[in-house]
Amino acid sequence: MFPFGFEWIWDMSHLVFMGGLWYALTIIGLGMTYCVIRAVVDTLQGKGAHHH
Amino acid sequence: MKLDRRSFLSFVIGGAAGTAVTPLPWKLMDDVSIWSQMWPWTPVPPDGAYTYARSTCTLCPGGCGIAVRKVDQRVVKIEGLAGHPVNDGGICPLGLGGPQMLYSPTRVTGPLKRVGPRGEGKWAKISWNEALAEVADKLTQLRDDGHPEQLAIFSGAGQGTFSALLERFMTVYGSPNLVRPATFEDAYGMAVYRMHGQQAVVGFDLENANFVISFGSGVIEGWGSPVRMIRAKSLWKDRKVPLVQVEPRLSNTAAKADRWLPIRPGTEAALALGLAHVILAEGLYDRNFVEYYSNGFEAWRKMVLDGFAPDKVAEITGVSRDYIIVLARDFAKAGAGVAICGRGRGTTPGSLEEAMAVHALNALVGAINRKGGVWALPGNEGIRWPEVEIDETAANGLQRPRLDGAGSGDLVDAGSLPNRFFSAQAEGKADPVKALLVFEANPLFTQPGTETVKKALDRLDLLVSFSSLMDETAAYADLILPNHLYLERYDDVVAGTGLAAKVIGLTQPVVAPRCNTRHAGDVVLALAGAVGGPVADAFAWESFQACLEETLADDWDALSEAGYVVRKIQPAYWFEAFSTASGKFEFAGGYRPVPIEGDKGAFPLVLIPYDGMRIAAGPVANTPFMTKTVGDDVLKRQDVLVEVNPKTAGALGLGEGQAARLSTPRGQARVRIHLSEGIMPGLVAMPRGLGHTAYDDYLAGKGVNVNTLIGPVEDPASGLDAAWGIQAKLAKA
Amino acid sequence: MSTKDDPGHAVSDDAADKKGGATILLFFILGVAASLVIGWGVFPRLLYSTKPQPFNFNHALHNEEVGDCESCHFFREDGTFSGVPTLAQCTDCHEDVMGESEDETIFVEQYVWKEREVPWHVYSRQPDCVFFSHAAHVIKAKMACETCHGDIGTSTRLKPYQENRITGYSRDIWGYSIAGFKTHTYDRMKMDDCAECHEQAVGSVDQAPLTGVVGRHFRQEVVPAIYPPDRQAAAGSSVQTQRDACFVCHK
Amino acid sequence: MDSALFPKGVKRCPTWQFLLWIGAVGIVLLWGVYAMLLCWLKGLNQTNMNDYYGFALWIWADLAVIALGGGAFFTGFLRYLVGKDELKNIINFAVLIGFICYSSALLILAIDIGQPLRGWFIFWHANVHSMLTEVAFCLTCYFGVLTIEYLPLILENRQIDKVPFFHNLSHNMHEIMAVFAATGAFLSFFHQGSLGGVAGVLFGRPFAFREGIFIWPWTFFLFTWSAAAFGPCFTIFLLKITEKITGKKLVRDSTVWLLAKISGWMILTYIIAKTIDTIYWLTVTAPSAGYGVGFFYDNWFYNIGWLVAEIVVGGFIPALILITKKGRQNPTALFVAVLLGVIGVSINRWVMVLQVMAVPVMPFDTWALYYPSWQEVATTILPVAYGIILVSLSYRYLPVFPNEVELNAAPEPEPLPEADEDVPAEAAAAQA
Amino acid sequence: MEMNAKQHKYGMVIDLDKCTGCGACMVACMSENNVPFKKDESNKRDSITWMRVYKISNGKPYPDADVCYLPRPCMHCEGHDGHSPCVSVCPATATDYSRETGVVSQIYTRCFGCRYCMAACPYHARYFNWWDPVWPDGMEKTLSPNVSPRMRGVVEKCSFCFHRYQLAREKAIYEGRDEVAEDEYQTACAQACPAGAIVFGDLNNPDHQVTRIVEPDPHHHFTGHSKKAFRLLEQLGTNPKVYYTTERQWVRKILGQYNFGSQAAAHGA
Repeated sequence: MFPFGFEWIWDMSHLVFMGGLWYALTIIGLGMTYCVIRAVVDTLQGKGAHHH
Repeated sequence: MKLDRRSFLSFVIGGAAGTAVTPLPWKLMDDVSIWSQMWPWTPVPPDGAYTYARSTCTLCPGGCGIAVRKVDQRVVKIEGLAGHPVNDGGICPLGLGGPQMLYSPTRVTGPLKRVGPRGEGKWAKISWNEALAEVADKLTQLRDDGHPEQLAIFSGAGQGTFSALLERFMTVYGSPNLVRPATFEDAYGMAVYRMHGQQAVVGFDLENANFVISFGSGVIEGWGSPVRMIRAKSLWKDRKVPLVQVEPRLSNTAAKADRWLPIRPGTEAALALGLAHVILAEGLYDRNFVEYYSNGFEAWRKMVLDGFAPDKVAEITGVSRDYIIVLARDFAKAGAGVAICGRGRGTTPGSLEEAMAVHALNALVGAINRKGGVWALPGNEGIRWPEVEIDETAANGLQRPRLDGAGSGDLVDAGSLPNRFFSAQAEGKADPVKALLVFEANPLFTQPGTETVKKALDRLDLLVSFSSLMDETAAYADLILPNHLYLERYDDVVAGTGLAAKVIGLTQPVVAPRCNTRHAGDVVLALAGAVGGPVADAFAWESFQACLEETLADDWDALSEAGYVVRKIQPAYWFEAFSTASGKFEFAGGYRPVPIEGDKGAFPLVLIPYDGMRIAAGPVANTPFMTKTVGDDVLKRQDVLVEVNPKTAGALGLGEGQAARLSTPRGQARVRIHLSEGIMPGLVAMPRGLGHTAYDDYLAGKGVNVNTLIGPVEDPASGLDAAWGIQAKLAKA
Repeated sequence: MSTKDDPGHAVSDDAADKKGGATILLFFILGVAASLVIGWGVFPRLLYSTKPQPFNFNHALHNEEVGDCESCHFFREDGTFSGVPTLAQCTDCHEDVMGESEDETIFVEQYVWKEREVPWHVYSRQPDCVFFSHAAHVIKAKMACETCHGDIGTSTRLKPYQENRITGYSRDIWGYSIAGFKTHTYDRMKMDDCAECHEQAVGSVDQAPLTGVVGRHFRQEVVPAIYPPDRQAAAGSSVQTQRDACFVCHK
Repeated sequence: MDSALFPKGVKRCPTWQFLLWIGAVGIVLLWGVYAMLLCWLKGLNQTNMNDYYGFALWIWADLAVIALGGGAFFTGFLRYLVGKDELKNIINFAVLIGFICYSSALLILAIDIGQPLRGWFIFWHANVHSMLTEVAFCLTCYFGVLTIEYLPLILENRQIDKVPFFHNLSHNMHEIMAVFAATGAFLSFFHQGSLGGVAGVLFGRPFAFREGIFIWPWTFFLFTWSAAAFGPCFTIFLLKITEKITGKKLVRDSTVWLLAKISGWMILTYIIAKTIDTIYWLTVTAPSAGYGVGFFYDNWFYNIGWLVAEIVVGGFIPALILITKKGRQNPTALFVAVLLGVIGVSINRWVMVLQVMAVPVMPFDTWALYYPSWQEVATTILPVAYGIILVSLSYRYLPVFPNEVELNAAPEPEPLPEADEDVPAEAAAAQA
Repeated sequence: MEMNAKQHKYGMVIDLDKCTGCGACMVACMSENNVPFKKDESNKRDSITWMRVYKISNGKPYPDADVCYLPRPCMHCEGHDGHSPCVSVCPATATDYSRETGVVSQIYTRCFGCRYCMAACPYHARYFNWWDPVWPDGMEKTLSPNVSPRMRGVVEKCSFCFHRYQLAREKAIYEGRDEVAEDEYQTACAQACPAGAIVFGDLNNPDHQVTRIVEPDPHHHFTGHSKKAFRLLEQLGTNPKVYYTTERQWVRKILGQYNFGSQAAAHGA
């Protein structure tokens, strides 16, 4: 799963497969971090507290 | 600042976030996995030094050499001893089972005394002194009453020193009732006695034969010495030596044979004579032998020519006329052809006339005492012990006739007749036996007609079993004086059932005794000592081992070194080969079919027991591993499957795997049907060796003991059990 | 809960929210701190139980007496390794109390005379699934005992044996540093540590393709050139990992 | 009394009725949980699986729910990437179904493996050549995506939404949902495919083995395709049932018809490809390994009927109904079509798992049939019960169906839940 | 593909005409490899026997019926360049093909019991531990330390008694040798077989008996040159390393002919 894992080999199948995997994980991770951080900021700015 | 719900929540979230960057979750996850890889309840075998100990297997008469693999003092595996004359590295499934027997929970862990009714399984642990005293008292009492003959011994021990020790004991004690389980060797031995005029052990030089006819012998299933026979079969395959298997069922041997010759069970003798007919008619027999070394040829010849023309024989046996002729020619012309008999493993004697017919057939082609033929070997000589002094009590006891009537009347040349012994005892004939010592045997399981045997045992005052494991007879005994297991004791094995050479193997203790057991030999010595007088004097040795070393003096070193010695034996020269009146080979015998028990009307089918190679049917029972190898066409859950021809089953409306009730005049049992094209229509075949009531759940209650469904049929000519089947009935269950 | 529109409220609410936000953040940090203390400090102490050895054994002393490791930890005729000496070996010298150390007395009285094997806790005991050949490492690869066993040979006291409460294994296998750092080869003996060394000794062929034309070239040209003869076959023998095949170290 | 939690302006059944309903389903759930615990504690001897049937009911259930859950990624794909905006009205429901399906699949896998405690080895010690590894990874990741897609819906619960942080969070997530959806689609194309690969690569099993391109057997693409095709059928199927039970109209017909139409064309194209693949396999692939056409269906149970049921009954028929206007706009026909579709894809997954095991391969081998133990059945029903409960809760408390209020605008003013002021439906919708 | 000289390819050739079906190989294997056993082993579909002897009948009616016994260990398929049916599908790299010995290994502690390999193996050579292994009180003493006992929930299979190779190699190293001799590494089944029907050795070594009998042909996927030797399901491309020989035509017919399932009744034993 990680390059330091026993099974890891720097070959095509690993690059393609794990590449795809980490790519997806990164997007999901970054996406969520963005949402959370921005939610925190918004909240501290008092957004979304009440609807006028 | 107040700790409200939100603050708490965020505390928890913070905690979770923080924990993720500590080793806690990850190390736990890892350790739990490692735990799952080494669950505490999965055993880890301790390591140690690996060693191999040489010994000899005693689980069957085969006498194979074994190499016992040990880790420190644990026995973990048994392998065949490479280079051994009998098995050369090969080994059978039973022989491999040693470790599972050694460490079996069914071991008898020490002397036991029955409390409560027989066979109920309630025991009291007693000391060896108490146990010995119990037996000694009875033995002394019987002699004091002047009835030493009321002591009987049933011993399945081989031809070794221990057996000689038992004979010596019975002689000085004064009882003629030393009984052995009878095998085809008894029948063939009697045939040889009648035709050669001497007591001899029969040996077959099969490795050098170039054409073999087997009259139902389980060459592969364990006839004679199993591994040796299987090796011989492979040898034949390489040398293109034909094997013709004559029997109504497609056994493993039949499947391996070059020709399977299905025959009506019980008519084998007729076929043998039919073959003789062709050989005589076409003058293919060994003229030289017949003219110079045989007697009674003309009369016998006439008998055969008149009564056993191929057509007639074909009618009797169901074998095609033409093939009888072809077979006879091939057999006679082969040059080194030999015929063997003894059904399955040969654990039932069979008809004397069958043995004589086969032996005559061998003689006809000159296969007597020649390379690749049948050899008459001198009996168990070699043991030279000081003569015993017999007191009056003993002398009187020995005068009395054996309970089985062997050695007297018209059974003068009979050795031991267990079937008659048990029936006589059961019927309470005059002068029944009061005490019975059972060595290396389990008659309550292995003898046909279980009910009769049980009755016989019920009439005893004292039944003593010397079994290492809790078998049926032991479970029914009054006392158990457990013997060491063969891996824990000394013994000598004279290998060579059917072997054309004498191989003496030494069984050595490879591990210290696991339980509070004693060598049966030592127990016999102790008992003799306790009885005292001349009985005690006859046994000067301080231990069985000492006795053994003295007995095997010349070979002892070689034996303990290599594990075996080979005694090359030359068959006797013609002038000394026969001790008959004529000094020649006597052609004799005829054909009177052995009757079958039961009424054909009520029981239209015939049940024949067979020996399956993955089921031990003798005094030694299956190990869990061996039972595991039994096919699902033989055993399904707790039910045994009987082999039935689809035609027969179809007529009864029975299908594959269907449950059915199998009944014979002797009893009935629930079985399942296995449709097989490999069995003659009208027959029902059931394996021997299943249906144990003793031992543990890995064996007990699986299938049916065929001996409860079949009984012995006495051969009028020999008094031996010649039963080959019993009338039976199958019905849907 | 009211959602009535009231500016005054709104303002104070905002203030409250800001304060609340700060509080929440504070608790968040508290949570993090607490978990770090537990995870790094408390947990490792709980995970291992410390078991005393039956009695102390002085390797250094024995080394002087008998000279080298091999005289007690020897190879058997069949190439297997004897490992921790059995009582029988010890009693060759120790059939009676030698010297006046207390441990010696315990040993002789508790074990020699009672003929009981000493229930040592073996620091280097590997899981049952591991096949380790001392012959291959010590004789063939000429490795020093210290490489895996550390300096125990020169120690005068046996260190306390720490057993993982969950797995039942010695801490020496997983390593003393809870973070998993190691400074010596013998600090840790998990599979990856074996693999690490095998890579250097045997030469890992990670990147090398072993299939197809290239693979054939690699096997026939490269391997014979760069691997010691007895390791050529093993080099990247595993189809799955291109490293040593599993059965090199597993049973 | 729980009315404060309801979405604005909707009507829900009384609490006692709801609890009764949940309780009833809960009993089934507990039965399944009991069976699950048996399997975990006593081991897989609780099942009727054996060495001939290493893969059985559970693996089928996995493949089936994942195929049926395909509605989520495909609808998402159509809405966010293709831009079929109309579908926003059903996307919530599709996501909900997908979430249920995938969480169920993961649960079943966790029961199915012999060493659940080491299940994570499949990630840590991954063998990238194994289709199962690909399945595990994509499955887990995509489940994460579904959670992310489902989360905002929860946060939109009227009470939770009042918490500013959660309100903002869901708001932000909505904004970049397209990114997540795209990732989800990407992952789905792969794991749906690898599920097909699982069977297709078994070159030791002539019934399963299919040729293909590069490392992917044709089943790889057929599985993705079929999931995309039949997933929406399942979404519609459940939608119709939910509407029956609630007695409400929840999604505009136009939306349903659009989805049905797309699904129909997908099924048609898929089933044609599948037919070609089957013919090629029966006439080229299998014979080259020495297996005649009749061989694979030469059994009283596994007869040619299975093939017909899968391709004709479960394939062409629903396809033809759904692509015709009259067909998909007729409520009964529509329902029959989606039902047949669901059955069809389930049969496909069944034969690709269980018949593969049943067919004798060694010359002297015989057909191996198997029936599941009650524990297997219970654990397979478990997800169904769990799904029903989750749908019920979501329907009751979350704004799953944006159009519900307007579609069910009652003629006479209905009594609104107490402590809930009068806000017009439009406004409510606007706030959402 | 040709490997360098040090590479072994251990394989087996079984003479079906010599095999008597006695079952010694099965027991020897179980005893050697710590195979567990249950009270009821009559359901052959959950009964662990690394080496299993099948009983094949010619399907003819009495009296022309005939049977043949076929011992079936793990075939240690090489597939194409080591990608045997089972090895490449294992998601956790718990099974592996070794180019050094040609043995397909199974690491029980790595396996987490997904059973994909069992689904992939057409020979049913792989077995799952449906139960916790239990030895009757005292019988755990028969366990060999050379083979690790398996825990519930993992797959196991024949290893060609690889631990014997490990031990033989240790001995060789100790005696300063590089190579393990033919007789030093023999499987338990080959060693026990009373009929001498099983021959085991290195198919890369022309001097080994197994090679002399089989004469494997590297250019035709190692199919036996000698018309006698053939393999089970060769046509699937599994490229197994266990060969069979027989002179009985009907046996060759059944084993060579593929779609035979319905006709020949087989009984696991």
